[in-house]
Amino acid sequence: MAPPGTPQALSPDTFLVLRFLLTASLLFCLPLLGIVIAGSAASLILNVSGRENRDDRSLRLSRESIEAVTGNRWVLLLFGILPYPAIVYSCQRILGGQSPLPAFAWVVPFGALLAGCLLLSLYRSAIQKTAELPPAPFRAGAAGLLAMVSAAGLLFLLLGALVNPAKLPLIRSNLVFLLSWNSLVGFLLFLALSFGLTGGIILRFLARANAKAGGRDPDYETRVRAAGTTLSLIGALAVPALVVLDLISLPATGMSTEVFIMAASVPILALAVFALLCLLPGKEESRPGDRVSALFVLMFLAVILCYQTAVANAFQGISAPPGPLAAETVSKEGKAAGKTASGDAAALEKGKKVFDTVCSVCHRFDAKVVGPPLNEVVPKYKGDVAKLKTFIGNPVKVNPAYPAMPKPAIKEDEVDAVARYLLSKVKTGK
Amino acid sequence: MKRRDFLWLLGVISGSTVMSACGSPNRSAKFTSYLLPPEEGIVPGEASFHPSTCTECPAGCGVLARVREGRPVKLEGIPGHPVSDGGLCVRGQSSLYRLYHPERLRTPMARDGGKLRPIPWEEAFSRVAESLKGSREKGRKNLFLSGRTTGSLSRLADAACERLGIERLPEYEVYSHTGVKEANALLFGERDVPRYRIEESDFLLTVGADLIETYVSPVAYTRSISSARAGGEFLWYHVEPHMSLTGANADRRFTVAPGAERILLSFLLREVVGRRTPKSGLPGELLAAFPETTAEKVSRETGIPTEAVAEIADRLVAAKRPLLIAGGVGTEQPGGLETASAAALIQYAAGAIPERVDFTRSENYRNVGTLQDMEGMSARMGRGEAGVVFLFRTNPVFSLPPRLAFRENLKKAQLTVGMGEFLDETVREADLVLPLSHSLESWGDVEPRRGVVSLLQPVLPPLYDTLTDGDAILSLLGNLPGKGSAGGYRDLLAAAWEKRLGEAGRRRLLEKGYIEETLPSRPVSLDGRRAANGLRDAGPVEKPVKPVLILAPSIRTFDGRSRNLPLLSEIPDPLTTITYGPWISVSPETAARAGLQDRDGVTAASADWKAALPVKVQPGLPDGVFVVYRDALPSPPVRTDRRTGGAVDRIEGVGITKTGKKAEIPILSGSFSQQGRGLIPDPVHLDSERRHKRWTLYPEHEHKVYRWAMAVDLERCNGCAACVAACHVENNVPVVGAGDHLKGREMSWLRIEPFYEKGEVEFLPMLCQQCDNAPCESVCPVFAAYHNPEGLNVQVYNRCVGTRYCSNNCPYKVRRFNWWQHHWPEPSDRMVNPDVQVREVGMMEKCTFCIQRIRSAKDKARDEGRKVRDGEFTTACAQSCPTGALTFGNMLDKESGVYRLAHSARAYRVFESLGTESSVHYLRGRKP
Amino acid sequence: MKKTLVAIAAIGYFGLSVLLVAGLWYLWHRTDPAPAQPIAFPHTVHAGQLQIPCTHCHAYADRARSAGAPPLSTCMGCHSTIATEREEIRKLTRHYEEKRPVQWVRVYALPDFIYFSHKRHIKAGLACATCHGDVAGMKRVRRVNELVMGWCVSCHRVRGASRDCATCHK
Amino acid sequence: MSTGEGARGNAEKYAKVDRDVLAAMKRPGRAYLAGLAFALLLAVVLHVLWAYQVRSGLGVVGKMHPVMWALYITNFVFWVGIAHSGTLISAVLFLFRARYRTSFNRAAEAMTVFALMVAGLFPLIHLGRSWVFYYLLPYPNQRQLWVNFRSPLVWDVFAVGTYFTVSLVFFYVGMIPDFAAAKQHVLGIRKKIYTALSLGWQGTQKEWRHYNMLYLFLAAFATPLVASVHSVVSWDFAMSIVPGWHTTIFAPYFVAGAILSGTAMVITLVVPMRKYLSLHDYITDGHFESIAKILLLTSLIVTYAYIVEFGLAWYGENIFERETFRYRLLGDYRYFTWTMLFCNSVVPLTLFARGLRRNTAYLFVVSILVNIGMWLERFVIIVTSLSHDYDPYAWGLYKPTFVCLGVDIGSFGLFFTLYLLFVKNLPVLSISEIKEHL
Repeated sequence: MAPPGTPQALSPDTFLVLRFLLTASLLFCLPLLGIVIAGSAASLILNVSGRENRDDRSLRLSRESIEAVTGNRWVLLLFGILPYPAIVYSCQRILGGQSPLPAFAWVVPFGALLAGCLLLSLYRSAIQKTAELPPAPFRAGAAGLLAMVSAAGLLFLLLGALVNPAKLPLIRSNLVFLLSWNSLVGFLLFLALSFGLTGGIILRFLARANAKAGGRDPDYETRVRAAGTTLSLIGALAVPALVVLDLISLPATGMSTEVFIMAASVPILALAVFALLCLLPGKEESRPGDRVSALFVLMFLAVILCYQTAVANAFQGISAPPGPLAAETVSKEGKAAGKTASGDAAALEKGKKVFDTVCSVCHRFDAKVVGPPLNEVVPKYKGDVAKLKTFIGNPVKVNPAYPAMPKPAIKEDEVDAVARYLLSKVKTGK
Repeated sequence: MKRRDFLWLLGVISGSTVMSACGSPNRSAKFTSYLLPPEEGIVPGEASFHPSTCTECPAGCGVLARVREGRPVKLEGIPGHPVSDGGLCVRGQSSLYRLYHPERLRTPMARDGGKLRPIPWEEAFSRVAESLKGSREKGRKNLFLSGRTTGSLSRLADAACERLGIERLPEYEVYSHTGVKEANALLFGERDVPRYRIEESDFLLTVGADLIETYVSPVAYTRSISSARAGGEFLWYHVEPHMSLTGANADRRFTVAPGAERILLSFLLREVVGRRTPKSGLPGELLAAFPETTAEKVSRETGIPTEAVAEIADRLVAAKRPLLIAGGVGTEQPGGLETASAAALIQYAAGAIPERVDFTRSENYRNVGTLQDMEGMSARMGRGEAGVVFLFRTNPVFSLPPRLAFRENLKKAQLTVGMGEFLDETVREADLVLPLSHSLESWGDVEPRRGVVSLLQPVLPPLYDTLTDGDAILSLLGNLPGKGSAGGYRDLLAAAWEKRLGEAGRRRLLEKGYIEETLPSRPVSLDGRRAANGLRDAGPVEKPVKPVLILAPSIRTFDGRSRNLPLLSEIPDPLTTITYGPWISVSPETAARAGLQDRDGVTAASADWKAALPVKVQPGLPDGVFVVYRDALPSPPVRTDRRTGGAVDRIEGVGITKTGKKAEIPILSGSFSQQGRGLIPDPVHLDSERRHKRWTLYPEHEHKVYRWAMAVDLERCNGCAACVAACHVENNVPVVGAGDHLKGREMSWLRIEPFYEKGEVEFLPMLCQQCDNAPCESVCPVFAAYHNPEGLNVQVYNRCVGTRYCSNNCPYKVRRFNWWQHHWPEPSDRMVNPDVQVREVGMMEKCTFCIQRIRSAKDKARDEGRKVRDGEFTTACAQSCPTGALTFGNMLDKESGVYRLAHSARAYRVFESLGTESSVHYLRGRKP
Repeated sequence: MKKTLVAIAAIGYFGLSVLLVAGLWYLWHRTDPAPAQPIAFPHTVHAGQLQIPCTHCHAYADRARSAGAPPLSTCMGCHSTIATEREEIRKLTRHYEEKRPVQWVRVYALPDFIYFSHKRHIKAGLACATCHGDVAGMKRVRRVNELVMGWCVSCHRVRGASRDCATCHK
Repeated sequence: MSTGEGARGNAEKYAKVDRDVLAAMKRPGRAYLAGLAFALLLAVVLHVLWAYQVRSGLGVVGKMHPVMWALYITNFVFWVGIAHSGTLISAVLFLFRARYRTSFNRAAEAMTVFALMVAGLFPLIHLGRSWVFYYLLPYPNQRQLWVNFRSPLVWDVFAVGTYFTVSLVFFYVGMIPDFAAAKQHVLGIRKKIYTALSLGWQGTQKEWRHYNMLYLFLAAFATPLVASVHSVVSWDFAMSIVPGWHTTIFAPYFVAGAILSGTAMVITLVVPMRKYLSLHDYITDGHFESIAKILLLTSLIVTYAYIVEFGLAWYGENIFERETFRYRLLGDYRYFTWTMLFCNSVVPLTLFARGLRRNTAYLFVVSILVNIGMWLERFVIIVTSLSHDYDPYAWGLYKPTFVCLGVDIGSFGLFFTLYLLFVKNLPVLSISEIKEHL
């Protein structure tokens, strides 16, 4: 009955589980993905400029940043990539058993992620050997970055579909409809957050810069501070605007007050970051890195929760209802009419009509609804039309288990017709 | 907050997108559930039709009221109705504006201290009762004056007056047709207007009778003329002293010197009697009253060329089934008696009675009195003989000449009770104002023609605290019935119908809205002596003093009673295309002599009267004759024709002088000439030789199931503008008022363009041509104008951003732009058709062949699993057209009427050479 | 000095964005998808447990353009005897006796320039739930689809229904 | 003299150029401020009136059935036309290596950009429902609707958009070295801004090489736009079937007209600029003479176009066309038509006289007249054609109201506001090029 693409019935608790699974895995996946993208990007740029104007500090920073963001590659794999299947699984289920996308649409991002990781690790090992990078590994790094970005992009297309289930049938008919303003905005938001976070992480080098053997290196410190601050500021300034755009582009069905509250919290956090970096006095001494990155992680959290609430709202109420549908009842009537067309068909027809319009509200033949199932009570009359008519005509409370039956607003002949109909139905057995 | 206001606050564009992201503004609207299920057959949101009768003028045409959510939103003629047979005139179409008029009386009012104050009904009637008593004691006479009433109401009024000792005066109508009635009384002893069966005749000569505008029953005559024409051999000559819409539509029109009609007719009479076979025995002494003349002399007197006079005579003599109708400006004038009698005698002599001139089903004007009667009444009131004076649905103060001093004399009455719908000139003078319900709120019946009963039934509960005519009169008798229809007059009616028509008849009346009884035929006999004496005693006819100003009846306002309907002032007068404001029509010669142009202000003055009016130069108007429509002059100084008692509907010895001031009157037409552009080509295919194979860059539209098209028969179209009114009401086309009209910003989707070529005027209905290669579509940047699969140029109002390029590029200039946000003043917003969007400010709008009707017809057809049948439905304009000039249908259906017409040799399309491939086909020229 | 300026600018910027969020919330909230009704009618009971077919109360859904709200007499048909003691039912009875029709709050509303016919959609075999969602499962009816043009067009596109503008635009 | 001296001499010259040109950017005088205030006032008037119009509906402007376009579109075309000579002078003359260009190009380019800004405003103002203007933009939306690419109005959106982008870039790129020069002469926040704008320009050989390459490329890229953009604008009319609009000559006719009006406007702007900023050494009468020649040439082309138009109407047997042009010459708007012919075709002929060409005062007057004439040309084309088209019944007369007049004047205010700000804040002459040509 449900049209192609509307999600199949999904028991609420399964849905709940899926939602939180999705959220959790995103919480792992996205930040890591983000810092890998932003960090490697930063590293690549620094590397170029460093080589251009013979500046080994930038080269050092470039090395350290890529090291930092890729960290231990196993960690990266574990948290950045392994959650992916979980995401896919939950998306699949939420989108109604069969996914709106062909399989490759799921595989490609995964492949991209893996490839990205490998290429970046190549780049990383190369840069660890020598700062004067030969073109090949550098290109590898760039390719890796590209792969990562595209993977993230595809991921956000999926999320876009998640918050707007009304579009699913369209998407099935034509993949172009996967594009949505929301996913674009979401992706930009993701990038902004990632850059901010990476900035925070780079700022954390300050500590290391001084801990290094050979005393502190002020030039390097300034360079780090410059790079880190720039990145986090970009993030902090971009985020609020993007959040507003995000709310505009989210479909109204996904909205709820919670969504707005969480969205509102993001700019405030961003303001905190800004204050840390530009306004608070004596920042020269302080080590803002940790706090900045913490704040950005919080923003990530808020945004992701925002999304998962939106998904929840969007899917609320959308799922094939258990109750009978108009169209179905119509067809049912058709069939039934076919069955009882015998004997004094006219009378029975009329009786059936009355039954369906008046009685059927409270009575089923084989089920206890408001009134008792007719298959139990009607036989008591043993085919005595008159008796049944008198009851229907002005009913009295018989069974304490049920509320008293109201006097139906039907005419004498209709009472007669419906009585005959009932007896015929019950006698002949349903 | 509406998006526009938001923008206004910002003053700049930004931000509107944010608003647009959110749902529609009326989201938080309430919706109500009935208490009880609506009765069978009525489905909320679907229209239902209820028969009733139009009371805008005395003609009594049948109307079907389309009702949505309990309020009538459109009136249409009842097909098969003995009077109108499905047609409805411009006034009838507009009469909804009367029902929903903001200025309607809402409660009874009484005058204390000069001001009118609301009072409850009970008090009103008690006042009436006591002052009735009082006047009886004082020995004063109580008077009851009403407009023309027929059927049960008239009888009830008589009964009531009888009971209460009130004298019921002859009814007062401006167009009382006294001349005709008196003549018939004189000759045949029938003081009434007969029914003319034009459809039976093969030659029609009309003398002054404005059949199309107001004469007795315009829709009926219009229909029968067009059916006569459809019959083939039919000729219609018209003789009139001025220029009227009727004249414009006759096959030939002759302008006769004012007052000289009788000379022409007496000549014709002798011709007919002398030459027509079989000879008809006409008493000699009677014939003697009509002096022997020759065509030459007649020509000299009347100003009609000799050969023309001869031709008319020959036609009249030769025709198999001739018919002559004299009336209107032809008979309501000095010498009208002779004119009418001569006409009647010609009818008699030509054997038109009783086949074509039928006194059996005469038009029920017996009770209508004359101007003389009004003089009497005014005089009596002046002498203080009047007690309580009832003024029931009549407005003499507006239309009576000042010399009667009617208004002043009213004051001398003990109590004046004004009963009507509006606070018009007369009701304003009354001491007691009793508001009456509109006929669409009332039970009742009318008998416009003897033997024809037409139903009045309420299609909505009364909007205000008003009483229906019947209930009001009943309440005068003291028993105040429950409001609305329960009890009172309704039961009385039921009984009356039962008695008169029988049970079956009553039911048929209720369901069909009319019923036509079979009447015993009344033979008429000519009493020669009495007639001859009568004519002799009438005395000599004084010669008219030229120049003459004729108070012509207007198709838009009848005798002025409809002038307060907003829509009617919005629709241009067919001949002059003037919408708002009075004007005086001047003949081209006079204008040339006085150096007058359109809009020049002049003062028209006679011995005892003067008025300042702007000029409209009217081609076809004879020199020395001016025309002002009746509604333009309140209380005009008309004389009483002592010989008939009727009014002389003209002012003699009128001179005009230029004031030099220009007056702003909206003349909608930019040019009364076709400028040689062949909009109405002659011969039909003016540019057919210029037609050649066109090729287009775009693929041809393919129309699968439907291709809607329209055929307009210019021979049938008489410019009566009923279609325009129908379109206005059906499509929620706003009434924008004089200000915008002066800027040329009228909104009507359908207009009728008069073009004057060599003294003849032809009418061209211009609506959206639904072009196949529509210039408007290709230029719209947002696809608001686009071509739909059924060949319509749909305008998606809500997509329109208002670049107005489409209108620039439309060669027919049929697109209308919403310069303002238009409002329907409460309560007229209730007549808005819910099936059509009310366009917002800044949108372009236009005709789409009543797409809402197409939609519902298709919906119905789909339920029944078939295609829409030809003639199953039609557009509002085509439906209302009394002449059947408009035919709408599916071009892909080879059997459809529109297909046949569009492929006839008479068919052409306007600006064919532009290659717009329009789907409105015009038909011109008589059938080959 | 310079710093305060920067501070003000910053607070201005971030504050503005917060305000915008609030504004959007207001706009969204004005069209609450699950409004409170004058009488808290539980579809969960009637359509859910009792499984009364939609068309029993919304009688015109398959016959006319508007599905129509049930006349109170329909409600009273049962509730003259059933659950009469409940507060909501009392409200209903009061309405019925005082002949005051109930003013329900619209959940789904189309702008008046749109022509929409329930009949056509039901006859095309659409289930009520396709657009209105699982009403039987909602204690208070909630709008599950914003009736925006894109949504309508999508379905028409997928099902190959007419996409002529004049099909829906008056 | 020794190269050293020569070098020193050059250095002095360069220094002088910097001083003189950048002197323009010193603290403004009273006259300037007064002018700016006045222009600003007019600009505000424009917005107030626009708001009023949005509030109460388009009825407040004089437009009517059948004249649905009038002053607003007139102004749109007018301003787009003004924009043209900017590109012509800077790009085309650059390609032709016309040396006198250097005195005008910066002013002309600025004029282009600002004129386009103003022009871009009018299509929005003239919309009946400007609050849904975004229906006109082709972007993927939930309605799944696109714009009608068959409609000339959509072409406009693209044409003007492209043109604006390109001329803006061209304008900016031309100024980069000058910013670098300027930043040494100013202090405070302006210094910061110029530094940022100069994109760290150092004037190394490498930079100059790249720079010239880019500039040449941009010039080559902008040149065809001169022809294309105004052709597209002209098609707004030529693509319709309105008699008086529907002619093939419109594209070249409009382009010529545009250049004519644009050149005139350049003179109108530069004459006072030169006087007020005392740049006589850099903008000489000779330069003006050359510009005047362009003016003369284009005016001749436009005159030719007029003749062709009327000629076609005369010889063609199309009654609609004929009536339209008869109406133009003898109808209700005849005064406008004759003024237009006088200003655009007769007055410029006087420039055959060399003396007049070198007389800046006279040129100034002529340029004003030509501006008026060209504005009238657009008005006449639009209004007369519309008020007398096919169906005689629908003929009508258009009268403007204070709203549209106010908005039009306001648009001038907006333009001059921008221009005056430019004069004080950016180098009004291309310093680097002047140095080149020293």
